[in-house]
Amino acid sequence: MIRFEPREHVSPLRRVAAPVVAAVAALAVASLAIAAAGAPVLEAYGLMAKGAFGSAFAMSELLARATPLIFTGLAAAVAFRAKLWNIGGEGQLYAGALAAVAVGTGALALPGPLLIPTVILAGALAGGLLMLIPALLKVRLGADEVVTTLLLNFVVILFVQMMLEGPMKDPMGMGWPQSEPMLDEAMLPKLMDRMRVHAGLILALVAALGVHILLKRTVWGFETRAVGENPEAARHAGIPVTATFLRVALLSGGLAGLAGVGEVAGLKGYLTADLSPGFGYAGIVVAMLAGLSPVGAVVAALFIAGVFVGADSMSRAIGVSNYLADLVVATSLICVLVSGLFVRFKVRIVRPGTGRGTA
Amino acid sequence: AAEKPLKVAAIYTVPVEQQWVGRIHKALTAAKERGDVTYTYSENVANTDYERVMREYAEAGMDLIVGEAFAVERAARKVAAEYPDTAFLMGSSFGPAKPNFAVFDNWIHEPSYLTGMIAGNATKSNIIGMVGGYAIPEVNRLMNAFMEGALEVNPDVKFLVTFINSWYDPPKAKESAFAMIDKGADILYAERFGVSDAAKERGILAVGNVIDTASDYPGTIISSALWHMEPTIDRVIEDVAGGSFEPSDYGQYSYMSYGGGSFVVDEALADAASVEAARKVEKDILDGLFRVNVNDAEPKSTM
Amino acid sequence: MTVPEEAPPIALSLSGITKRFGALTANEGVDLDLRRGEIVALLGENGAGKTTLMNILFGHYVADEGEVRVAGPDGTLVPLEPGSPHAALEAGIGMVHQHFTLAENLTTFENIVLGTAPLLSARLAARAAREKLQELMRRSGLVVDLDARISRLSVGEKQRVEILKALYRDARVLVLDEPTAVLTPQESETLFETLKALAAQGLAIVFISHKLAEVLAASDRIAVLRLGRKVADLPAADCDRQTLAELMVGHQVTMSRREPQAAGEVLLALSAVTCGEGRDTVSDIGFELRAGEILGIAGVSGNGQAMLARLLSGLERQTSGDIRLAGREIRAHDAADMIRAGVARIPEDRHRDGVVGAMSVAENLVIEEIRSSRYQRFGFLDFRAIADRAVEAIASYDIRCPGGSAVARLLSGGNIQKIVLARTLDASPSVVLAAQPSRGLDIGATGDVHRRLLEARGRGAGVILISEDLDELFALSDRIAVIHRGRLSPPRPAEELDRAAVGLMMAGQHTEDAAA
Amino acid sequence: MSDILDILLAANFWAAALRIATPLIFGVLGALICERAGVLNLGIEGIFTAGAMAGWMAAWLGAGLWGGVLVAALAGAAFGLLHAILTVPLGLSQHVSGIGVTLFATSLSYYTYRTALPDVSSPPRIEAFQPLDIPILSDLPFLGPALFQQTALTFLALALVVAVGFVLYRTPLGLAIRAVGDNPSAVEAQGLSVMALRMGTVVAGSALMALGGAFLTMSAFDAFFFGMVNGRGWICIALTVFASWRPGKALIGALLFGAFDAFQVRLQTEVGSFVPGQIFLMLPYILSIAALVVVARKADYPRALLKPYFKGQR
Ligand SMILES: Nc1ncnc2c1ncn2[C@@H]1O[C@H](COP(=O)(O)OP(=O)(O)OP(=O)(O)O)[C@@H](O)[C@H]1O
Ligand SMILES: Nc1ncnc2c1ncn2[C@@H]1O[C@H](COP(=O)(O)OP(=O)(O)OP(=O)(O)O)[C@@H](O)[C@H]1O
Ligand SMILES: [Mg+2]
Ligand SMILES: [Mg+2]
Repeated sequence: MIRFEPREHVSPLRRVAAPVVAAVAALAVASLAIAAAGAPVLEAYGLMAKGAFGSAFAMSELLARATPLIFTGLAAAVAFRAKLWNIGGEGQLYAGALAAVAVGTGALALPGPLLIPTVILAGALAGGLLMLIPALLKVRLGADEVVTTLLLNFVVILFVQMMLEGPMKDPMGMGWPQSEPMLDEAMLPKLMDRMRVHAGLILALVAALGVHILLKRTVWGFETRAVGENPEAARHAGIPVTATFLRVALLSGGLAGLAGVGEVAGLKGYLTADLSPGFGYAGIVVAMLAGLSPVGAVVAALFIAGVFVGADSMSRAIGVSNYLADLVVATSLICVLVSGLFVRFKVRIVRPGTGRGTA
Repeated sequence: AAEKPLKVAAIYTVPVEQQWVGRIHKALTAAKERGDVTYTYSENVANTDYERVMREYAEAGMDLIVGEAFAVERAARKVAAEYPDTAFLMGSSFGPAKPNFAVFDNWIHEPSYLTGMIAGNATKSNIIGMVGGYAIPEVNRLMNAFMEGALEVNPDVKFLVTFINSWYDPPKAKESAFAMIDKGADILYAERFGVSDAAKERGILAVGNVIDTASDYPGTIISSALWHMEPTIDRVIEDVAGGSFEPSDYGQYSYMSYGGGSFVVDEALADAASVEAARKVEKDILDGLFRVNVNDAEPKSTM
Repeated sequence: MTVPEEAPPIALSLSGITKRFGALTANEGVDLDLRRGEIVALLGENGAGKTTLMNILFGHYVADEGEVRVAGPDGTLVPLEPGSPHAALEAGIGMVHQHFTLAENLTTFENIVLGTAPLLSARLAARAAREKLQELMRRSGLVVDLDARISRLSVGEKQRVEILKALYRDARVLVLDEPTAVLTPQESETLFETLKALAAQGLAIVFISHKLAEVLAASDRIAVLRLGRKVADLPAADCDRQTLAELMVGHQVTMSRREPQAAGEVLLALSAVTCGEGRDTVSDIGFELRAGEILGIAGVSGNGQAMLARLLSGLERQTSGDIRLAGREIRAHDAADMIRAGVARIPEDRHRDGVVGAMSVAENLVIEEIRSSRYQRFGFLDFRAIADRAVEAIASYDIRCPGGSAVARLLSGGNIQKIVLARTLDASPSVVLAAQPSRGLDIGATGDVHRRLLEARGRGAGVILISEDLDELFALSDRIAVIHRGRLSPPRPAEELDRAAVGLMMAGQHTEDAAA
Repeated sequence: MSDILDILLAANFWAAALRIATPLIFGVLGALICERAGVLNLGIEGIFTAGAMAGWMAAWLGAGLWGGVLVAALAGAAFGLLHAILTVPLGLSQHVSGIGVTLFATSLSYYTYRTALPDVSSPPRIEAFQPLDIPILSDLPFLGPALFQQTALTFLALALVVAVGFVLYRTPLGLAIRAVGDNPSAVEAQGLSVMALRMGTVVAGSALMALGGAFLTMSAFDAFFFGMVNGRGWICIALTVFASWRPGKALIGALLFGAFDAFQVRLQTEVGSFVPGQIFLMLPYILSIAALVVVARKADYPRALLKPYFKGQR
């Protein structure tokens, strides 16, 4: 029998050691895969570190990839705090991107300084309003939001395809289903010359800080936590449960929408239907790795981005299939999850019949 | 073989099993086996990652990078400009760019037209079903050429067109094909994996596209429009190795006259007269006497 | 009394049981023997370790030290495998838990046979099981509808299902953890009659209760736990209420008395109020609540008092009728409106409605007023004010917890109730709605609740006390009304009523007949 | 209008609906029993992929078709075990573990496939399951043609609906599974192991899901492709709620979804030139949401879903 007992005290050493042990364990598991492909294992890890941190370019790539993950991670963290299971980050991301492009390709003749905020706002609003649909279906009609948000992802992506093949298709795109390019004035500035990391990162960090303050220090956050932990007691204590759910939905969807804004207005400059390689879903992982903490989400997003970018680069350098990158991310995720448990709990193995635990 | 093989990398946004990319992969693998090049590739690269992968290969000192810029035109051109010592050959709907951005595409509308002629003659129900992945120019133009060829020999023929909105869903492509068979189609234009399977299962004919699958579906593939990337690849390798690489449009090497496209027909399945007619047009094309129209508009059902 | 030859054999023996949860020692060196045919009551304050001891006995917990031994078929005591409810069941131990362990989505029958057949057998042997159950129900008098879904049963019925579960497995030892906490007096009486009959058939029974009257009436022997240690183990005949109370809390207990006091103006008036449809609703009820009085509402649970409490808590709205609060009509109200109007609401289910378990004691203390300028500025929380409030409330209500930042879920029921009392009563409400306020609480905590309610009355508040406990109702109420099938009898001065009359009204006898 | 009626009345249409529904039936049955036991299994999308790859690979390596089906089930069970360990004894978030398992199973399947077959330019084929011609059934009017176009795996799926229903509602095991998803302490108090029940159910459910994947590569098609699962797993999660966790309704839900999809394919060829194709592709999802809203009120959640259970913890 295995038993878990919560620790009263979590030593700082253990807190630091756990993720390190997890990372080592993950790499050990991944080395099986590398060895199976007949590639040198040790060299691979050096190359992986180099691919993630080895140069300004690598760092920029890491940060650029972490940016959308921070947003979608925050989106999931906020919603999950209220036990609103928003699995629809992917769709909200596309909604945000679509709105950003709709505004940013010249639909509004705004002066430069106003254009960027408008693009950002439009994207956030689109994501938020999209999430409002499942939230309303939940509070008004009792429809399970796991399912509705999940299904809306497919609907939204199809809608994006429809727009890209129809009204929003770039007439200069040689028939490819893609939007017109955003105006240069609507693009988020780059943070480093010739590098991809862009001002969306700053926005993401500010958002993380904002969400942190919101949840920890405001009445709003207090009410969100109360509703998430016990909606019955919250309602009994006079907290507007429905309004809280809707607010959370708007915020969560808005954050996911911002991920889309960053991708089109920070990186790509135009919209295609394959904008996101699953950032919306990865956001859930980010949020849970972070224990739903906004600041933790930044760390988790950097971690996941670093592992992916490093492993992807490494797979090329040693000449194994680049599906290895996702595999390394997955094993890291699982190992980190398990290690987090060992931080919070003592594991006792109880032999049946003795009644005595051994630590 | 050259004394020092050229370092070539390819970046694909889909797995190498995908027909289109498979042809590039095949040509590069052949060049590698000849010893002309060293060849590495990354497949299924997401658009967001495309730019990073390009830069990584460029940084790694590749002589030539082959890929597809379709959804990443801007980024791809920007990266290329920053690595002037590397040659880029990218699938693109746009033109080449200085100093080092050459383009290509699968211009096999000519053999597609010819397969259309075969199909137009072969259909008895006068209904041809066409299942595509996405309605993008690369697909549309081949479908349109095929339809034109069929209408040329048989003005009564009607088309059913469906896009399954996926490059990779053979079961779905198969279902779409079944639906067309149920509606009376007796020849299928097999743009995607899965369509010929439906044809084989129901005992009707199919027209192949890009790759030759006749041996996988014996008695089913009446004719195919094949794409051969070897002329393009061999040409660009020669140019880069010889120092004569120019950012030009390599698209022409996919034309039949360069051997980049070819038309095959199963003479056991097609009747002799229609084969003869198609062969005649084929010769005209090769002699430059006949030009097949290029039409990128989305094809629509005509019934 | 103690003639060794005649004492029945020991059915179960706990020796030297010690159990720690981190720094907390829940049980320490507890010995307890249980003989066949004997009914033993286990007493102790909230948190004294009663449930923990029983959970060790049943294998939910593993003791850190000590041993449990059970009589085998031949009567010899053999050690019980620790940490295995399966082994406990096999050894003939049945347990009725403090919180029901029933799957609500299954029927009574399914809950009872759950786990009794090998999992991989192809079919449920339903016919034989039903016959055995019919026979059991006849013999024990515990009658339930075998094919009803558990979610449709009343608490009393659920309690019966729990006991049937144990009997169905031919239990030789039956453990009941606070079986009467949610039962009506009548139901409790029936239950104890049943238990006595079962004991007479040789079953050894141990039960936990906070109600001294029933402990004295029903048990043969009484064991008292204090702070995890057994402090007494006496024949019931040698005990009285006062000694038991002192054994439990370690000092003398005085219960508050209600002093006569003139009622003031009408604070709350309901007339012809109807609310909800189906089970547990109220229809066409009316009463007036005056300042400085306690209006007791008696009734068997499930007769609409939960709905009445929800209505006055702002969780439901009346479908028809008038509610006037301090003369003002209340219609589309919600909980926040009721709080603003000065209604203190003590919910019936304190774990579900009273506190957000995952939040801290401090946060739970301010949750109703979180939007008031006392605890926030421009939407930002004033942590200092919140912490100060916690310090003050913890001191004045004697909330036993490590501090304001402790997580509320980990507190005992009595202390959770004190959080609710502190946050609702300290706002000087004009109306107090107390729904089953002492359910599950020990004598000490119950005394605290009563004192606070009387204080509120003394201050001039009107108190509505919804309770099934007639002792409590008569001790506190100025007037008493009875709710039955959603209808409320006209309130009458407590002095004009007696327990028997109210009991009959609760059972549905006409008010006039009963009062006469 | 009459065109639409023609479509709906054709036996071929219903044959297609059943074919499209088959992988969903496997998936939804698997998801359903996991959730009945209180564990949400978002690993389904990856388990589909693993089943598709492993089953096909085994058959390709010569294990035979049924050997492949078995291997697929075992692969599903293995990933199910991983999810079970993470969520049951370790009590980790079921959402995140599920998504982690999806990522892990998918990437491991792809990596294995590519490492085993580095140089394929056209995916290798196997001899897939062929439609069965069942003597009497095939001759029935309407039903015959709809059924006789199906392969053995479709019949297996239909049989499993009955089997899962039987186990859930007629056996002691099913009773325990339903109970553990509602109130684990009820199960524990009756001497059963919550952990064993939940883990066993998740493993079994995951094996069922993998059969859905195997159907794709061994019956609907005869080769493995990257990305060919294409969201089918997620749809099963939605269908589970739609079905109120009942096997019979799950079959109906899967069939409805299959019918929407088959209808959409046919309608596209009818009116495709006037309406963007995506509208039809959206149809199944939107109608599923609408259906969910209609049934939601009555939905009877397994109350312990998503809640980890630790023995002896308050
Ligand atoms: N236990 C719960 N778990 C999940 N969702 C819940 C729960 N309780 C309530 N909800 C959701 O919250 C919704 C809002 O409830 P309700 O309308 O009673 O809140 P309220 O406080 O009255 O809100 P408002 O007055 O602002 O409309 C419910 O319809 C339901 O969907
Ligand atoms: N699983 C647990 N983890 C930590 N502490 C626990 C646990 N179970 C019980 N305790 C603590 O052990 C002590 C004894 O609890 P127990 O439930 O046995 O009390 P009790 O006598 O049954 O009280 P009540 O009359 O309220 O039911 C309490 O302080 C309680 O908080
Ligand atoms: Mg207790
Ligand atoms: Mg409301």
